[in-house]
Amino acid sequence: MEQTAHFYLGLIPLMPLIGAVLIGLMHVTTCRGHRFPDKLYAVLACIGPVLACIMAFQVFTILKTLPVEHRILVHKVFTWFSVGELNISMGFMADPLSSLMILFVTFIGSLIHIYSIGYMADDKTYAKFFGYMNLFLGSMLILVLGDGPVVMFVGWEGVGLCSYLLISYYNEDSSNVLAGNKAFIVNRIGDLGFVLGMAFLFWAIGAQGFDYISLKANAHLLPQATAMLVCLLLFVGATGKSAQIPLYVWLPDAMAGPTPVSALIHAATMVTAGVYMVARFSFLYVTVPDAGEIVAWIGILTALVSAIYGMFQDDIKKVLAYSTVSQLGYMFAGVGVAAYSAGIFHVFTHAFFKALLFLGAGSVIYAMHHEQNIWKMGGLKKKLPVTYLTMLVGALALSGCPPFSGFFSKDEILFSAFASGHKAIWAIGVLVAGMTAYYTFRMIFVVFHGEPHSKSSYDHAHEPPPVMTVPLVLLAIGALLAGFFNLPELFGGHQMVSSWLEPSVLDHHAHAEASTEWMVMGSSVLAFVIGFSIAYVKFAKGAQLPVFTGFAKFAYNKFYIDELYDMLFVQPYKSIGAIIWKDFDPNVTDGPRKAISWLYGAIGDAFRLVQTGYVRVYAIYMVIGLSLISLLISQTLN
Amino acid sequence: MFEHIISSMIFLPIIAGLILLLTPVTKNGARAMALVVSVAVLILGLKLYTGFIGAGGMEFVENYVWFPSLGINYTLGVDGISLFILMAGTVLFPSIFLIFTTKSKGYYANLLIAQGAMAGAVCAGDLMLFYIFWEVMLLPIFFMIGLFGGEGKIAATLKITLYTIAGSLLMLAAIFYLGVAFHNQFGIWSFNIVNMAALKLHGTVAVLAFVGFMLAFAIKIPLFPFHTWLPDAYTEGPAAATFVLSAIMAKIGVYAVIRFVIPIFGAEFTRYALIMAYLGVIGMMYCGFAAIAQKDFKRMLAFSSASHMGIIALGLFCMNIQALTGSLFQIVAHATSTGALFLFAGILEERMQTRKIADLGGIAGRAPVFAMFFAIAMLASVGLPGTSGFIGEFLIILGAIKYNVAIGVLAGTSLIIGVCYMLWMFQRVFFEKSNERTEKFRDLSAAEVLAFLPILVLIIVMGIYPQPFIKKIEPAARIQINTILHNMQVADANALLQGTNLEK
Amino acid sequence: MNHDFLLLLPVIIVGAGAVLLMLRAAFGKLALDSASVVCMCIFGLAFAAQACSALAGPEVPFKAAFNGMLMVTDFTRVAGLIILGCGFFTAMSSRSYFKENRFGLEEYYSLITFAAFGMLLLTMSHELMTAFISLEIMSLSIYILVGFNRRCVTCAEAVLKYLMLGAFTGGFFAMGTALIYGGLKSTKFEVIASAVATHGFLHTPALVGGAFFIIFAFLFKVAAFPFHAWVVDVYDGSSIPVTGFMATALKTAVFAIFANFLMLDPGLKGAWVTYLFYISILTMFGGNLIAIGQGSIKRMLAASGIVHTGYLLIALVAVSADRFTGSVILYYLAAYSVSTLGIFAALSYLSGAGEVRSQFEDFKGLARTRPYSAAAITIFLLSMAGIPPTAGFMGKFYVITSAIQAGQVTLAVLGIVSSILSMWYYLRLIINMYFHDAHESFESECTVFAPACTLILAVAVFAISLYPITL
Amino acid sequence: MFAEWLYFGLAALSVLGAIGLILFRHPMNGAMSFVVTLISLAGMYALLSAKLMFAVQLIVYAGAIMSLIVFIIMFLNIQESDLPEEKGRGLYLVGGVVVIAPIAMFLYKIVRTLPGGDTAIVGNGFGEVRNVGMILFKSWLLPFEIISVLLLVALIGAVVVAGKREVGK
Amino acid sequence: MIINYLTLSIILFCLGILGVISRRNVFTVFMSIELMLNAANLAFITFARLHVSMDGHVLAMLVIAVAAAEAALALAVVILLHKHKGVLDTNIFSLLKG
Repeated sequence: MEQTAHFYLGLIPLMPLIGAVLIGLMHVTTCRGHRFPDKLYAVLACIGPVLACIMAFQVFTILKTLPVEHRILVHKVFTWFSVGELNISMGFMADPLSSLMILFVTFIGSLIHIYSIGYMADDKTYAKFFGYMNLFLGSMLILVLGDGPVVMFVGWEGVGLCSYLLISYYNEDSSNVLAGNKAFIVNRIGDLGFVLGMAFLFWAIGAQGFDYISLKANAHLLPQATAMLVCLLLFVGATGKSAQIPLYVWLPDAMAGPTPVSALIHAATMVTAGVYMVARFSFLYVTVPDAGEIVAWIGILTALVSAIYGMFQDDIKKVLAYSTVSQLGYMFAGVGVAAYSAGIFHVFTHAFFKALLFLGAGSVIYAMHHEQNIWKMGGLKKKLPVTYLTMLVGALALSGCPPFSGFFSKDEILFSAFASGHKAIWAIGVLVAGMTAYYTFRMIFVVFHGEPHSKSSYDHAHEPPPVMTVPLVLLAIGALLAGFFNLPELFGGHQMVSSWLEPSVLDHHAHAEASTEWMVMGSSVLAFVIGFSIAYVKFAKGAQLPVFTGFAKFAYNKFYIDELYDMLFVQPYKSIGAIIWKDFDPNVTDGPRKAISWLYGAIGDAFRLVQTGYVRVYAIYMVIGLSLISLLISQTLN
Repeated sequence: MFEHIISSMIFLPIIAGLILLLTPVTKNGARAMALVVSVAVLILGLKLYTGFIGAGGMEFVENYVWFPSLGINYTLGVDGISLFILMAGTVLFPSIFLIFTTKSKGYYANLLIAQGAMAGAVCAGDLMLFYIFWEVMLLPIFFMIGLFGGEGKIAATLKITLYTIAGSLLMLAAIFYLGVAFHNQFGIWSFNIVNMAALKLHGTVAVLAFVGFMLAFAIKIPLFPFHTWLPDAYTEGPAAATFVLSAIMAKIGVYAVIRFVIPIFGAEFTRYALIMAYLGVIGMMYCGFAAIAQKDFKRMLAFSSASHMGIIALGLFCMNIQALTGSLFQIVAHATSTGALFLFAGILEERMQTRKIADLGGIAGRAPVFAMFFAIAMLASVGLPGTSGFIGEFLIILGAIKYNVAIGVLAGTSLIIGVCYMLWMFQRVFFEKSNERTEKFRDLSAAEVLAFLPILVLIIVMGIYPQPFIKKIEPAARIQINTILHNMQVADANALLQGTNLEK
Repeated sequence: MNHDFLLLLPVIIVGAGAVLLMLRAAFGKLALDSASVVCMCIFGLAFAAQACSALAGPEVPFKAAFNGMLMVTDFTRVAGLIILGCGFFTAMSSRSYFKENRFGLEEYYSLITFAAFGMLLLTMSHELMTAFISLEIMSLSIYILVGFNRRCVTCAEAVLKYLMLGAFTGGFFAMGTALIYGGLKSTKFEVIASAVATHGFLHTPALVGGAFFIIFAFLFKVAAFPFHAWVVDVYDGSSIPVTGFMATALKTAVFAIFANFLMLDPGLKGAWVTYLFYISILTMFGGNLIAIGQGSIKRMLAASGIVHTGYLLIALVAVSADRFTGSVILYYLAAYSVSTLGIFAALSYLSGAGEVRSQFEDFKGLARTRPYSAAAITIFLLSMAGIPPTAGFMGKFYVITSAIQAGQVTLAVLGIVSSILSMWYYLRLIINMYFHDAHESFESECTVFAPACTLILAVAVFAISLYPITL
Repeated sequence: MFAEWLYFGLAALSVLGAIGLILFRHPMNGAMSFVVTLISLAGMYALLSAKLMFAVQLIVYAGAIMSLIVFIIMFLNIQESDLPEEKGRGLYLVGGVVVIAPIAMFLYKIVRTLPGGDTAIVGNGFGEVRNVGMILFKSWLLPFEIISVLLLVALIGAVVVAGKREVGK
Repeated sequence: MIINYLTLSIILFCLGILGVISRRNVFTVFMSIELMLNAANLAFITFARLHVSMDGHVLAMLVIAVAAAEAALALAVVILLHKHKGVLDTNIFSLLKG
């Protein structure tokens, strides 16, 4: 049984990777000649994720049969590299945390692959898209299954690369490529933190083994200051990947990629890697609560800021993007207050409803011939009923309407924050919950209700094919029911997810009385109701594109943060480069060499003058030389 | 032939090159001959590689007395340090001859001579022999850039030649000094590297000799601020010359530091390592910044290469096994990735007749294979995990952190800096809309694909399964590190001794 | 006496040959071309004789003849070999040279042979007056060779400068001899050596003054700073083969006698080391700086000759007078001679009628039309620049190592710095030859002699470098 | 006593002659002045008991060499207009004296250290042809022989450099 | 007394040097060189008297021979120069320079 699981562990990431390589090779070899049929690619592309999903389920069940304290399976494939005390093996580890992650990653991944078959049908480089998608999934699985930080980093960077490739997928348009570049570069800034964190961690306790099991065992040896440093550096990595302040700027731009990409990468899986990583390193974070505090605050502030942005966006995907950032903020608030299982549970539910929302948006965009501005839609309810209904489920889940999945997971986080004494965080969280409800339903109402704003697009709009709608429905079911997996005891649930995750993460259990719990829950529901009501009042009857002024304009322009970053980092970087190249390098660094060669030439010319050509002058040189030497020799005599 | 496998690897190409130069051969004949010779060398190299045990010492040693009165011997051998640089050259060279088809016979002859000389420099076990090969390997580059270079070729040639010769002549003075010092200390003449390690050097002259060596190698690597010859030479030089310079010759500078400076000038090395490490990391950042400002893709790659060399050099000076092994690994990784990039740049230049980034665009759409290959090399160059570039860079950063946190953090920024200019360039050259110039871009031919395939396979294999390579490097690196540690202990002990004396 | 005769055989062959050539020329019985062949034969024969005496000569290397005025040692033998080789190759390249420059006379070869005769004697001289007369034989022959082209005003100018300054120096030499005679009652080297050995050098001021003037004369002949100024103009003015001969054989001969004189006793040498130290530095740098600005190849080579003198002076400073073998100096001289003669041989058929091609620019694109000649010139230049694996490199290697060994680290480092400075003007010619397009075809109606000479010397550059020679 | 006076007279003459040589603008005047020096020097040789050299100086030097020089000067028919202008001659002379002074001082310093000795005429055939000849052919044979080669070379030189024969047959 | 002769020799020698470096006339210059040789000869003969050895006489004679040979060549060169330029100014002959 365990042997099978080991076997699967190695195979799970390999499945999509093989698909990627296969598709890539087929694509490259045929790109100049006769292409293979798209259907072949579609099938090839889906085999990997689906097989991985099945195996993930197998692993999950096998793990479940094991006693709680033995729910760790490690499969070391080969020694990756080993230098001195550093010994890194290419190993995969399944424990409750990672097995849960791979489960929904592969599941949602498979669904999105299937969805993409329809969505990308007209694309010229169909195979390339699936190659990238499979590569992404493989990398994501390495990230999750990696048995140590270095292996995780492989997946970490791999997903970043795929994100780049897929964002700049429509690469003829330079703004898409720029968005891709931005994503990659910002992610790399985070990666620097990750690498440095790893390095410090290694030199502190990594010599005995640099995988999670050994690290966890030796974590107590870590000095407090180092632990703090490592936690913060790792969190820098997490802010990059999971789009938190200050590195969130790439995610909205990442919407330039095809919509299934946004669903898979920028909503369901990759962006949650940061949360996963913090949960993974919970054994470190629990030793330094201050670090967790910072994580929580960054998270909740990100949630707030991006919720504000989300309220003023007019691109359907941007709205969802900011909502993603916002939800990620919640997750970090959760893991920050040491409610790791709550955070991960939100990752889990969020994956369903956000993938659903993105795919729904994809359907809308597909139907509207790649129109993304919500103010050019409107009244699509009748044209796209399935999409409308499924998206409505997603919206309810996102905005935390009970009993949809989002309600339970979000509430869990807010409750943990409140119960652990982070009242300010909780308060902001509640506020953000209201804002979430507002912008989510603003979007739903503007897109699906009211009158069509663009008659021609409206007329051509039609429901997408079943290959796209079936995944929507499946996801909607997930979004609806996922919350019940972790039903709080208050409702007679057993917190299945939390207890499942128990061995992997070191949860800090905040206990509170039932009344407190009811109060927290009630305030969340209240926030949802308020947000929903405002949105209903303003947009349900149809609304026009508003003109933003004052704070709204400021928020619409995202507080000019992009411009600020451009001014603070990008432009200085470019101008330093230009200064170095144009002025500094030729004049200062190369200055001594230039001076020497100038001097060399000048002296050479000067010496030409000495060679006057007059023989008498030559004789004079000789006599002067002689007389100088005579003077000197005279001194030595006597 | 197999008893003298290294000699064969050195002199087969050199003799072939000379024959090409001295006999009237057609262009294609020359290329065919060059290809055959380089493949023959490759076969010899593979034989050597498979026969290499990797216990840390010299293997395949050839030793003959040459100038007995001065103790100059014809000594050759490989260990874990030299093996991979040797192999990098050996593996990469056939590719050049497959790719560049349009040049004259002098082009191929020079390349062959360069190959042989570089193999000689890497395998030489005698300082004088090393120096001879070290200088000889510059000559083909001199002629390649001067004969086949771009518009500013003469200035570039002069700059690189004078710069590097100035450095190496100072090293020559230091070599002479070492020889004499050895004679004074032991009563016999010897220039053997192993013997040299027994020298006890101290005082100002030792520092000067150390500076002489370091200067030569710093210029070759090139270490900031001695890099100013590099952009011109790399840009103006023909693709193959740039390739040879960046992929192998610069690495020989790094190699030489490990081979000569560490064992012979251990005390000076440990004393000045921090400065060198800073120079390395500053060079990395400096050239990285300069790269972003380039409008010429070859020059950009030149700066990028210099930037990476800064990191590799840094690895040398961190004085721990991780960083050193990382450097050695990165030497090969960088040889493959940057070498490939320069070859791509050469193809691009040859087909597009331009080096301006602004003139290009949309090549990915025209030539997907070319774009993919380029992307792989580029990703390796920016150190993406799964490619060869990551392992070395990671190890170096890891080691740097241990050595000095500030340096380590600065070294880490290479993760960001490299990716900025590379992506920027990739966007403008390969993405965006094609123009009438790039519209006609022809994708790689079968021969070219064949030429690049080994390089790319190497990039991936070294990224995914580097341990077999590291296993051969590590023992030799460990010996060097032990030397350093020993030196440091001695220095500490001396300091302690002096301290106690003062107290008394 | 037999042995003495054997040792002197090369000198006798050369002297007799010179007279023979002169006589045949005087009676007009000899064509110019055959004169060159005869001349080559003479040098070849003498070379063979010298080589025999060097390789399988008498076991006692020191042998006095003519009242102790001549002495043959291994040092003089090898120096003689170099001189004879230079003569041989000069005769060889002259033959081609005179195909295009039609001022050749049979006397030319006779004078070269006479000059070589003087040089051989000079190397062996063990007495000051003999040395003076040998020096004058050599110098006079060379003066005439310099001014051989009577129609050429620059040749006349060159001979004027050379003769005037040479004679001026001769006056000092005579005065120096007189002073030494006054101080020691003898002009023989042995007497000087024993006087220095017993009393020390500074004990006899007349000896100091005399030695000073004599050393000055030698320094002048080898063009050491500040007695160097003539050399550029004279080399420029004389015809190419003569320049080559002058640059190599003359320098060899003078350095031989210089070393012989200086190494008589450590005390004698020790007194001059400081001066030679500074002079060698000044010579290297002065030569380099003059060479930088030159546009003419001959002038550049002349100036680079000054630099090489500087290196040789380093060797003189560095070698120990106790166990003097002179091998370092000889090796350097041989290496320098091979490459210099080679480049002049190449120039002698490439420069065209009336030496029209003399500037760097005139050789643009040579590699395109005459690749082999360009390659040979490149080899010679690299050798002069001291790039391995050429002979010049090994020469520099020996010189610098001996300097370091003698504790003259400063000198060694400055020597290296100087060779860095010298790279540019050597590379400049290579760059002109290779990296520019050809403006002309470099055709010449040359015979096979000079190219063959170039080829042999190009091979020799590597041969004497790579073949292990035990010094 | 007489010898001393003679010495001073001759010395003054020779120095005057030498000064004349370097001051006279026309070489002919210089040559004539130089002959005075040479003859005075011959007298000096006589005072120093160098009987043969006295004769040789007069015959070979003052006689033969100088006549040759004078002959050539006359042969070339040098006019005033042919002569170089030499404007800054005075400056050169003064500068030259300054430059040469150290050499002169040095030489004088050497000379002073030499043992003194009287200059009375030495008898016993000192400096006479026979004795000098004996030494010349016994001890100085080689220089004597090679002098002939030197003269031969000079002969060829004179022919080649100044000869009439046309070149390039 | 000997010192007087030697002093005279030095004076003549230095005047010879002076003549060489201060005059431009070829003849004067060559005669100045002859003067230097004569000064050397005087020294030889004085030293011969000092040592009462006739080697000095032989040496002086040899120097005279050398001087004669040099003079012969010098005059030939003078004629050559005169043929070329018609003047005897050494400064005129400065085509080779720089």
